[in-house]
Amino acid sequence: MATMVQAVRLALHYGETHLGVTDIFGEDVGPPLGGVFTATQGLRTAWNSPLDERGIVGAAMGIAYAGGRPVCEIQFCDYGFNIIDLLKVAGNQRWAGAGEFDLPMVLMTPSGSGIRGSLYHSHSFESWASRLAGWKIVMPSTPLDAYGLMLSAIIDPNPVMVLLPKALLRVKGDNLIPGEPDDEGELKRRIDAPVGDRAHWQPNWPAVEKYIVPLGVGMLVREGTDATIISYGRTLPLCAQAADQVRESTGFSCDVIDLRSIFPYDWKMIAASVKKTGRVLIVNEDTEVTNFGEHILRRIVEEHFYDLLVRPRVLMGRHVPGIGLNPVYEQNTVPQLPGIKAALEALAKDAV
Amino acid sequence: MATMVQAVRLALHYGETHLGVTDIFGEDVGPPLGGVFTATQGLRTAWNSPLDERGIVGAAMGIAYAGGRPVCEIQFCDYGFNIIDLLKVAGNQRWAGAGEFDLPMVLMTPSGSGIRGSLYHSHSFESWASRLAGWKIVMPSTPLDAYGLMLSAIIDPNPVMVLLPKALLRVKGDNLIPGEPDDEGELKRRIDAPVGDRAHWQPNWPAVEKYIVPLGVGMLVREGTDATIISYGRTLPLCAQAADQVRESTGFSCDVIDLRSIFPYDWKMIAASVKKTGRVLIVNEDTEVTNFGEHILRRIVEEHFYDLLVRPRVLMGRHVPGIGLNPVYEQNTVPQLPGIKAALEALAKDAV
Amino acid sequence: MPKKNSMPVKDRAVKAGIATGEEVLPVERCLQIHRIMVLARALEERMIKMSKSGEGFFWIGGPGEEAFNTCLGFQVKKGEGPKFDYLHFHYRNSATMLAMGMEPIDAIRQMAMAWTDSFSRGRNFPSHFSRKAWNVVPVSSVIEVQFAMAPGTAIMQKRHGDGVTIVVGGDAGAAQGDFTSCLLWSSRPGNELPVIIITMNNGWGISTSHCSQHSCEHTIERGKAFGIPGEVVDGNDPVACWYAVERAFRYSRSTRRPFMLEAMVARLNGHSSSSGALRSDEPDCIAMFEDRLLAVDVLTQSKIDQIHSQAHAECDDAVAQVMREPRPGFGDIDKFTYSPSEVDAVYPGDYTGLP
Amino acid sequence: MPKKNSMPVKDRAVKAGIATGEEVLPVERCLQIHRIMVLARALEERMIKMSKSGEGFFWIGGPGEEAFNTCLGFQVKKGEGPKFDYLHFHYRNSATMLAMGMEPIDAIRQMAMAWTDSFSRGRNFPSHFSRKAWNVVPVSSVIEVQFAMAPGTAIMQKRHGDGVTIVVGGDAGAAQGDFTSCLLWSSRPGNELPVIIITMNNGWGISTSHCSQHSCEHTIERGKAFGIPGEVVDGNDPVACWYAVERAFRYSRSTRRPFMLEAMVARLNGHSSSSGALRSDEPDCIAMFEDRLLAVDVLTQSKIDQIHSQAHAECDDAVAQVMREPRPGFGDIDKFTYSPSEVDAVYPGDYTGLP
Ligand SMILES: Cc1ncc(C[n+]2csc(CCOP(=O)(O)OP(=O)(O)O)c2C)c(N)n1
Ligand SMILES: Cc1ncc(C[n+]2csc(CCOP(=O)(O)OP(=O)(O)O)c2C)c(N)n1
Ligand SMILES: [Mg+2]
Ligand SMILES: [Mg+2]
Repeated sequence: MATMVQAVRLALHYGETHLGVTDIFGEDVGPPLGGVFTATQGLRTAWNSPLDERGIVGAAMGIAYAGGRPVCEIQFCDYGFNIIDLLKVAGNQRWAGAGEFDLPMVLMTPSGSGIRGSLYHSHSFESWASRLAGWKIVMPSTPLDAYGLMLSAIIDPNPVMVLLPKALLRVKGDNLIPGEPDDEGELKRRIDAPVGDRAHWQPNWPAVEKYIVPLGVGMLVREGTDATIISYGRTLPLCAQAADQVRESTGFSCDVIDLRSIFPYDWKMIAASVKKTGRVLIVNEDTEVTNFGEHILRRIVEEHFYDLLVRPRVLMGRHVPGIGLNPVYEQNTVPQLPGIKAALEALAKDAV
Repeated sequence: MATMVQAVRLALHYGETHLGVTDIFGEDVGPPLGGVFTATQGLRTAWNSPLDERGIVGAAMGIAYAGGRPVCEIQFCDYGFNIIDLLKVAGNQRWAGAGEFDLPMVLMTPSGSGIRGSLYHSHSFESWASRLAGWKIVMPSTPLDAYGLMLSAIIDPNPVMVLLPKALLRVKGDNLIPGEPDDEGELKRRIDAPVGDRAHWQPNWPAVEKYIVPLGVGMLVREGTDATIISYGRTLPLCAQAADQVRESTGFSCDVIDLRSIFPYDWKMIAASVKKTGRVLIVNEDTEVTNFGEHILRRIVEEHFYDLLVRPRVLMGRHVPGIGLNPVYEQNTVPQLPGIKAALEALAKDAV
Repeated sequence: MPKKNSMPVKDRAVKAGIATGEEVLPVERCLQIHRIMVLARALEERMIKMSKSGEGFFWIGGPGEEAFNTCLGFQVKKGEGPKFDYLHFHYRNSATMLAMGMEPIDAIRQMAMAWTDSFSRGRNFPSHFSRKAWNVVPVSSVIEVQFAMAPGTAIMQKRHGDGVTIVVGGDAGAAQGDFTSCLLWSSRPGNELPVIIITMNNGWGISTSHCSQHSCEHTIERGKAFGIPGEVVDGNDPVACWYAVERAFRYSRSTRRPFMLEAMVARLNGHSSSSGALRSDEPDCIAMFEDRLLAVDVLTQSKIDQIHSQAHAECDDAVAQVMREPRPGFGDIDKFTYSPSEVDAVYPGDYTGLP
Repeated sequence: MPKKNSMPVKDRAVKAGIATGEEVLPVERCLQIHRIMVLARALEERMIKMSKSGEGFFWIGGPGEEAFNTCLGFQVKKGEGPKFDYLHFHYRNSATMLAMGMEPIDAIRQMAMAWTDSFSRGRNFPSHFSRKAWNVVPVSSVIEVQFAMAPGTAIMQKRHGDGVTIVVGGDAGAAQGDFTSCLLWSSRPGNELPVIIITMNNGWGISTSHCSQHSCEHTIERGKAFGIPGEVVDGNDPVACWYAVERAFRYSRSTRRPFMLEAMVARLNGHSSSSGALRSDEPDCIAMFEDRLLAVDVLTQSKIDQIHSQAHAECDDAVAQVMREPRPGFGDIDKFTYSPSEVDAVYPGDYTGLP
């Protein structure tokens, strides 16, 4: 099965061959490297930009204004903090400009911790991004979803941000992307650039097919009756694991919702599950002051306060200036499996 | 009584004469204008910078590193969205740098709606700011608090952001600043620059005194027993008014907390009041997705869920790309008195 | 780099006109430019009045920039899509829009915050234009961000036909990094872009003088390190402006490379209504042009007066009409946030509030 | 602008040394520089080994920049506060730190993420220095932000004594607006600042070549529009570097104005451990310098070997010691967030978690 980074590459290939993508660009996105995570290797329309994030976003906006369909990359979301004004303009231009122009641009960027990235390769971006009205924000947790969400991001005529969980980029999926060769080794041989000289390398793309994960639609990755876990990105598989272990050991069973879309989020799915279970655990790894998970909690409290059986819980990253390099820092700064399990067990024990 | 903008000016004067402030700067901060809101008129250390917010924050950091005590201004917080990376570095440098350097810098900037500012003079900044670990963030709602918080911001050896509610900048206070002349006209004659030629104008500063509003300490502006209202900035006086009107008409009485400090916030005051009343209304005007008020709600739900008698409420600005110029937009985008009153009345009516 | 006098000889010789140095602008062109300059001024003055009368709130605009802006507008290759010119304006370009064919009432609708305002539906400040049919991308108040976007439209243009991108900003704004981004992205080796980078140098950023902050007198000097040619032009002289703009267009359109233009202009009504919109005593490009037109008997004073009063009347009528037009209502707040999407389950049409 | 050959005549004449053109570097200085260059290289190589052995994770550093960085370090006016030089480094300045007197073990502690790491307490990547006693402000990974801060330290220095600010970045990073901010803020008329603006031009930003993105070969060309003089120097030649740095310091220290330096350097181990830290075949400044030292019999091969093995031994010993030193613990996560404050009711000391 494809890894998430291969899935993104396949989606971009589909985008430039079937969906009109004109430009895939950013720092080190073009040949020879094809992206620091290899997401853009071998793509026909990929090119290297200057080391200038403001120029990257500005160029994407200009290309989109002029009828192109750009996918730009911010190399790490950690380097996207000097462009918030441009992102705001991209998000408000249609509203402020009487709907004259569409801005069909995609911004993709690796987000979150898990690659021993120290301060500047461990940031989360979704809480910041969720504040950008006019944008749509997605964050897959599997390769197949990455493929389907990337296609939606490209097709949608509005600015869409694709946050790629750094920690999951090299993780393989459980499902084939439609058109993906069955054999993993074959996929690798066909689309991964060789180490060393790549001057004459050409990918041999498999004929991947259209597969859409619509924006605003979550995925119920576990079904249960006793509690609702809401997560996405790096922490999603941990939540699923925790739910499985707790169910195994205690019989306490959970709905585990992979939001997939941060905005718009799948409120129907959340609401239905909360109504059913009355117990809520929200998990993400962004910092805990003014966190997107707190928004979801607010919606739940606002609309389902009287459906809540026990105190709802939110697990998040700590409000500290960064994630340190020594593993002790990361382990204790952002949610990990033991902490998620403990929170779930506590939630299960709360008396009604 | 001094207006808030006069209070800020007096505080900066006290800062440069008593607290070692070395540089007050930003776009149009120096002579002849002394700031687009007049906050920096007549100050000895005020100077004009290039039109470059990144340079402004960078220079403030450098000055602070090198033993100065800078107060820099971002002309409107709406123009502070290309500097988030620098603000993050300012907030993390001590943590990341083993505590080698302090960074005693103050960043002040007008925030929020209420001056018919259209898209780019109506933004709120506190939700973004609250996410900046390593910073302290304050937002006064009265001239005296503006004075006392500005002094604390200057004295504190860490980066402190002073958000000044645009709508309240020209509003007079109910209390004299220590050392302020009793006569309003006199204050104006002494410290407001004349309209027209200012080449030879010099302020005649009153001998204002040290007055500290400590960071992290809220103010209970109304005391009651039935509900807790938590707000700050422009919406705070509206909350106090709403509380008064509802109390008058129904006898339903509220604690009204003026947070004053966004971070660190006065959790003790919030917790004590929520425990007492069991009913909560949080009001601010920042946008409603991933809003600082949602963080406060999360803390309340986390620690006082079982103390809550009824569903808590949060009133915020709408998640739209901006605030339009026609008054119909602003009226219906951010909380106003009627809406706050209605929310309070609904909270009062909720059955226990 | 184009030469100053590269204007075809016939244009210079065959027709009488107004001359600056060796450059002669034909009479008809002068009259056309003059009319738009006067109309632009009348429009701005009417909008300043609106900002004081309560028919509008905030005013910002281009009195003092009419000569250059008009010459620019007349020479734009107007149309929709990458085969035509793209325009990334700042907030003082109303004369350019009028020269391109905008009706004054369009600007007034925005000033009056009417729902009929086709640029922003009563949402944005005046002179914050947006018109897809003419490739005028939305103007934002954020100084200089247009310079980050301009290379993007030019990237597309380089692939289709001979359109160029025009980006305009003030002198103080050139301090922002985005100005340099524009120079850099427009001059990538082998990927040079057809961008005309324009600074309207009025010597001020609100209350801060250019010379107090900038060691270089002209922003075009910044282009040299990037191999970008440029020219400084007297923005009060429509003849000089016409040919400077013509040279810039010719160079960028034909070579597909960037060019810089810097117009030295006046800021006749101060920065904006926030600083009173008071009339300054800087030179007035319209009065100066009229002196020249009078001197060669191309216009009489009474004809000039008539042009002015017609322009004012047109603007007054427009205001009167706009006052009768609908305003936005409560239900309009969300509109135009999103373009309809076939892949969005929550917002298949427009934004409709929280999910 | 300082002249290339403004070195005092006596230095050039009285002592034998290594010459580049007319510039001669005395033997003792050469040996001192050589020793630090070798030590810096040994340190980086040891840290690369750590990144592969699991004693550390990520490596980034300065192999190839030793000649310039060493010459820079020896000439810094080292001390604390605005009367001394301030240093805003990028992540390849370990040789500068060693020349200033840093012990290799200090760098290794950071590489090993030890609690004894005085630069970041095991939090930051290697070569992210921070030392208040030497005015070395914290290095961040965010490319080019140091260029926005540098004018600030220089503003203070201009008021106190003759200290200058040194800011260092890469060639690709000069594309960021902050590079221009530094030029602009350092050259405000009447407020010129003593900043030495250094580009270490290795021709690459990760995998992207300088010449594919930048129309100007040298970033110092960007200074001209701001009236900032500058010089390009062969960063592989310690003699040329020494005098170029000397001229830059002399100019900035005495005139209190900015100066630009661009060192053409190699990137001997690629960008970082993420790209394998593999040895490239670019010219090696140490080997080249040793050839020159050997040629004039200042050093013998066996002496050179001894210097290298001493340097390696010192680094090996340091690693061994650091491996016995404490690591950060769970309770250390909040530390050093806030400086104690008399006006903070919640955090009078350090940060202690949510209020
Ligand atoms: C990023 C940003 N910072 C600050 C402002 C506030 N502001 C509006 S206009 C202006 C001065 C602009 O001067 P200049 O670029 O010379 O243009 P001019 O108004 O003189 O035409 C400032 C500081 C803004 N709009 N955007
Ligand atoms: C703002 C920012 N964007 C992107 C990166 C990722 N990145 C790290 S180093 C680098 C290349 C830097 O090239 P250059 O400035 O030439 O310095 P060099 O590494 O060659 O010394 C990039 C893109 C970053 N650290 N910061
Ligand atoms: Mg100007
Ligand atoms: Mg480089």
